[in-house]
Amino acid sequence: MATPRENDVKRRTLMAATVATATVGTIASRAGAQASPASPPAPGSGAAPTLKVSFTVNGKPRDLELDPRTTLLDALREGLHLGGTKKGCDHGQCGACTVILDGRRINSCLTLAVMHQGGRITTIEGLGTPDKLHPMQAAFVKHDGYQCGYCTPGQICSAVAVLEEIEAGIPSHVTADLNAKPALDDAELRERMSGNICRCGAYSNIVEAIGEVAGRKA
Amino acid sequence: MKFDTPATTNPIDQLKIVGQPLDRIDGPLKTTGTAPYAYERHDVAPNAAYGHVMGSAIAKGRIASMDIATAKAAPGVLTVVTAENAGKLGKGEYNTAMLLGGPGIEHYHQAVALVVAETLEQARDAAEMIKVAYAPAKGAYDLAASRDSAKPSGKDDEPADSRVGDFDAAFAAAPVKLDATYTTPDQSHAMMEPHATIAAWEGDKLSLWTSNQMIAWSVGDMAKTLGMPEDKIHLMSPYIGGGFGGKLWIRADVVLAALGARAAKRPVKVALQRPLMFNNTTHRPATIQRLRIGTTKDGTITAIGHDSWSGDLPDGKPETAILQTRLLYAGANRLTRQRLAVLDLPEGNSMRAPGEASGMMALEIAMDEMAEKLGLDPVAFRIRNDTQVDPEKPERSFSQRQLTECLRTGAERFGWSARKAEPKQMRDGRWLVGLGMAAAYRGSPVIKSGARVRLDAKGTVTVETDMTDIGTGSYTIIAQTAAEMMGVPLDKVVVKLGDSAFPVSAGSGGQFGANSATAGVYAACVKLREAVTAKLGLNAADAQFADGQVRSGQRSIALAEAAKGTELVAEDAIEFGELDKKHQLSTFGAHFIEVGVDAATAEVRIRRMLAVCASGRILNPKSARSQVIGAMTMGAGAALMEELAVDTRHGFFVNHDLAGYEVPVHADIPHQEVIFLDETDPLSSPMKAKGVGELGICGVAAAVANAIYNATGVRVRDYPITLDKLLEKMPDVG
Amino acid sequence: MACNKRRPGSGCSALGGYSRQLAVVGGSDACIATHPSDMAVAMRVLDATVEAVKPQGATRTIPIADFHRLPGDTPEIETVLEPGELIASVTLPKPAGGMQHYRKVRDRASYAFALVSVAAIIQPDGSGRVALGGVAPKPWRREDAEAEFSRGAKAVMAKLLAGAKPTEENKFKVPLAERALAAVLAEPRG
Amino acid sequence: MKPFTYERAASPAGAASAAARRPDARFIAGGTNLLDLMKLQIETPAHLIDVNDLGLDKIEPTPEGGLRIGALVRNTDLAADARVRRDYAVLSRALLSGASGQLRNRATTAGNLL
Repeated sequence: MATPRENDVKRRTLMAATVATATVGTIASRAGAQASPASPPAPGSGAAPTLKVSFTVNGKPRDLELDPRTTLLDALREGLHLGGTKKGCDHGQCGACTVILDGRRINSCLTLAVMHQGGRITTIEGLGTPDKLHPMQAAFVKHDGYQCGYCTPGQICSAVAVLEEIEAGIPSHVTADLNAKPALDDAELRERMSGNICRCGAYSNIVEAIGEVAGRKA
Repeated sequence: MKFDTPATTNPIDQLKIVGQPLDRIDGPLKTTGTAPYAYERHDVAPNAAYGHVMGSAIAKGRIASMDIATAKAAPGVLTVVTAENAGKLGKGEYNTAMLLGGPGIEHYHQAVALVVAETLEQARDAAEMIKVAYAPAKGAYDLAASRDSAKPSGKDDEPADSRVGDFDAAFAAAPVKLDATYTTPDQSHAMMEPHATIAAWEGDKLSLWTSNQMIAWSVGDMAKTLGMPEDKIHLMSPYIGGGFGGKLWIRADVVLAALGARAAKRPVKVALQRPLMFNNTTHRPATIQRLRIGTTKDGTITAIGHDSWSGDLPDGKPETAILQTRLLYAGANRLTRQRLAVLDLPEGNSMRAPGEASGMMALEIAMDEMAEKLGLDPVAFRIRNDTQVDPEKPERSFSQRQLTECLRTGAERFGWSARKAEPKQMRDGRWLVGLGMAAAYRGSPVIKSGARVRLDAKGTVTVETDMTDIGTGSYTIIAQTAAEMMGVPLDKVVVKLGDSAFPVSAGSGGQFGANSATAGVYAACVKLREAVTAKLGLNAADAQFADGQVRSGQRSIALAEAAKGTELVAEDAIEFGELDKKHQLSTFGAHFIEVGVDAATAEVRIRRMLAVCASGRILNPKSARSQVIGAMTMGAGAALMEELAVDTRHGFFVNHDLAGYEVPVHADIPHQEVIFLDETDPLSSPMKAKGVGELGICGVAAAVANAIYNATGVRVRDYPITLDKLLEKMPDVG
Repeated sequence: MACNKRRPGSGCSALGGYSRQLAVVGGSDACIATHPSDMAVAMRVLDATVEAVKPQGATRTIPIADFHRLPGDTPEIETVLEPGELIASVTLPKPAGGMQHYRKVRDRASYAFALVSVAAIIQPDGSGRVALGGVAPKPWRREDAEAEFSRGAKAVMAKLLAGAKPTEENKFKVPLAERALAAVLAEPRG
Repeated sequence: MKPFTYERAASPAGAASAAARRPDARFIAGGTNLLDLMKLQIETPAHLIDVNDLGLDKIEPTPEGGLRIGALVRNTDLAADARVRRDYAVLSRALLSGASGQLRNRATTAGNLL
């Protein structure tokens, strides 16, 4: 399934953007909206040089100007106000920040936003809305595949990608025969979902929800 | 509303909506990422600056000097808050250590500074520029080494010791006895959402958007900490990404966000960074537990003794691991003792089922060991020693006690009869297979809880209470309660939670939340019904609320009519009388587990899990089941992997992130089955419900331990049961 | 926390402290960290080679056996790569055949570092190769141990883990590695 | 995380020479390890050279009958490659036992050696 990266944007143009633009927030272009009369930004505070990056989030092109240190996760949460992608650990140990980048699920906390010029990012907000749930979201509601809800967006993004990974024949640690198409059984789902920790312990329900969606697909 | 006589028939008993396995009403928000958690409130504080917390690098001692000049001058930095410049700070009633340390340091990673900057990246970088010189002092970090210095210690209204009959004589005389010591490690809540807060000042008024289980406690403790009136604090916590007791109180994030916002003169947001959380916040303290059980030859307990040692910071509290032993099994001669040592580790405090979760880890292995000595089936041994009254105070009966039914039902459903009493008898390929079980027990306290209910002209019922939903399903069961009481469908109910502007509720903790908070909503709805009948001129005595109508005699009027012109508002609280003193309110259950232990490597994998619960009326079987499977999962973690490793030289938890502190992942957990026994408890509240979210963890770890013993013949008394503790006694490979 | 690998000269908090996960062999008085990669263990047993590009554009080929360094007094230097040298590719020799196993042992069923891992290639005649993960600062293989395959896992491990200096907390890794290899050897060869 | 400058290299030699000019530089590919350590200031590069555009993401047969694996081949792709699954099962298995699906989708062959 490995979706080829669609963009051939000359990414070296990024370098040209490495100019010392004083910025007041993570996202300079939003600074106007963020500034408050009560709290004028400190000008000339020696803010880090910023970089421009453009990528597509949930089908919409987004242009950002960022401190290069900004992770994709923080760009989504703090820059684009897409709070559905959660910060649980910020170190790739929990999976709450899972998004789908160019067709593959990743931990958005362990990648820099500026590395994704031209990238296509799908977050939980891009899958469905409260009024129009994605089938995976609906299955999570039906099977009570969540409790506190904090790991849930990451679980759902992961689950959607997991079914595609199985469909594409990518094996897992529990795949018995590496040369055969992986099964769609509970053991496969559990292993593949293990990068998404749910401390509330909704695992048993989550696997049922994913299984139901997988059954519908088949 | 005073609840001091047993509940009689009331509108909840209709069970048209209450008791139904309905989807959560907050589900569409949570599954689409649109439920806003504390740190995500760009809507309320669009110009918030970012705070980053710095933790102490020593466990005990003093800050000799601190240089914040470089950090203050770093790009984007707005302010640096330390104890030296924060002004006088108090300590919350529920806090053991100061939330901002300095110059005295009470534990490792105690917050010593907050750096506030324009961006998170700037704040995090600048925090590294703070230079602190410490003068460390010698501390005590090793529970085993401090055991002999431990002092008797009770908690709340529970005494440290309890004695009935003559334990020593009865134990000495018992023909069959066990004297064994068990240990449980320090454990971490490790909830997925870090402690997080946005703070904003408007004059002398402080608004806090935070992640907190107990709104009123936290307003009170913020007022105490900052030395300001409670009515100047508005605290909101509508969505909470897990708590498990770790968010019962204010922590460094909320105090420092408030101080940072005051210093920076603009809103500040702070989330504790994950690697800080394990030492900065609270944890479930380790215990050493000695169990002594003596029986007659036929398995009747004649003596039961339970000693427990735990440690905490000075003025801290014990882990009440002996509580269930006072109540769970019969036996004429009894002794429980609780001892607390002073340890300079991070603050120990409540974690899901404090007391019983740890106590049952030990007691229920001991019961398994005794059953084996007696040649009795572990289920039968427990049933033989059932009691329907408080064994320490026989004049007190349990309001409901279906332990025996739980055990029998579980054994039946699990296929317990297939278990071989002799260990090492079952094998499935590479796996040694074993079955284990344990009883489950958890008290079910009730706490005063208030709510306000509004009815508008569209017939919409809005509930407002400071009750929180930490994943427990509060939104949904409160909506179900209001819908049942007011005779409207669920989608005509709006539930607003977690706001200090709303009436004070029980809050979420100690598995008292669901029953108490819905009872508070019940009370408010009773008042609203009275207001409705008065307004409509109907006879309150025979009025029926159903299908959006109010019927009395021959008349039937739309509920919404009552709010034409002006909204109707009613507020009340449920207040509990003496019923829970005259009777023991408790929940009971049984856990059954099948494990496989890899014959070569001793890796343990759980293959089946079943819980049977008797815990009053189940308000929503779907969300209640989730509470139980979640607790079972945490119990599995406690059994097999969870342990904060203590560096006893330097006094900190070494494995302080989610890679080092392992909690169960998907692959660790099989399909889980939960059975709720039919039960209503008219002594518990008008809802006739009890708690279940903590019952679900109590006993799980012991059931796993007992299953491992059944599979391998290796009895491990020190949790977690990792493979290194089994390996030596595993069979030869090949 | 003191860590000579991460902050050279700061000391090692694991020595004399919490060491359950750490190395039993190949460590030094400065460092007992384990190499965390599973892939590298398989590469080692497959005799892969690493191609690197130097800053001036020259390339060189490094056998994987020589690629990782033991910590010694300089645990912060983990490989033989020179500053600025970039890995361009890794080459696998022609397939080794045999039954190929990777047995990873961990407390958690997934998403966890190895306590011990065994990468093994067992030929139908009983000869084989084995490398271990989770026990040393680099993927751990000793070709001389492989001469012992006909004598079983115990004999192989005696050589492979010769000189092991485990701590009280991680000494279980020695029998664990032996048992994991024994389990691999007990599997069908064809 | 210390401030750093960032560039994307266009060729392996270019990347190496950029690194030679900046002794305080680090290569970044998947980033799954490096960024973790940078957040803790265990790694503090002043310059990052992004090597994701170097075209080193192919798996090719060698004349000797082996496989040449580009440094930037992601763990997922390497584990799923039909030749690796068939002829180098130990490698496929090892990769699949490591980390999580999310991390394997980013982590690279070269990064995993370090």
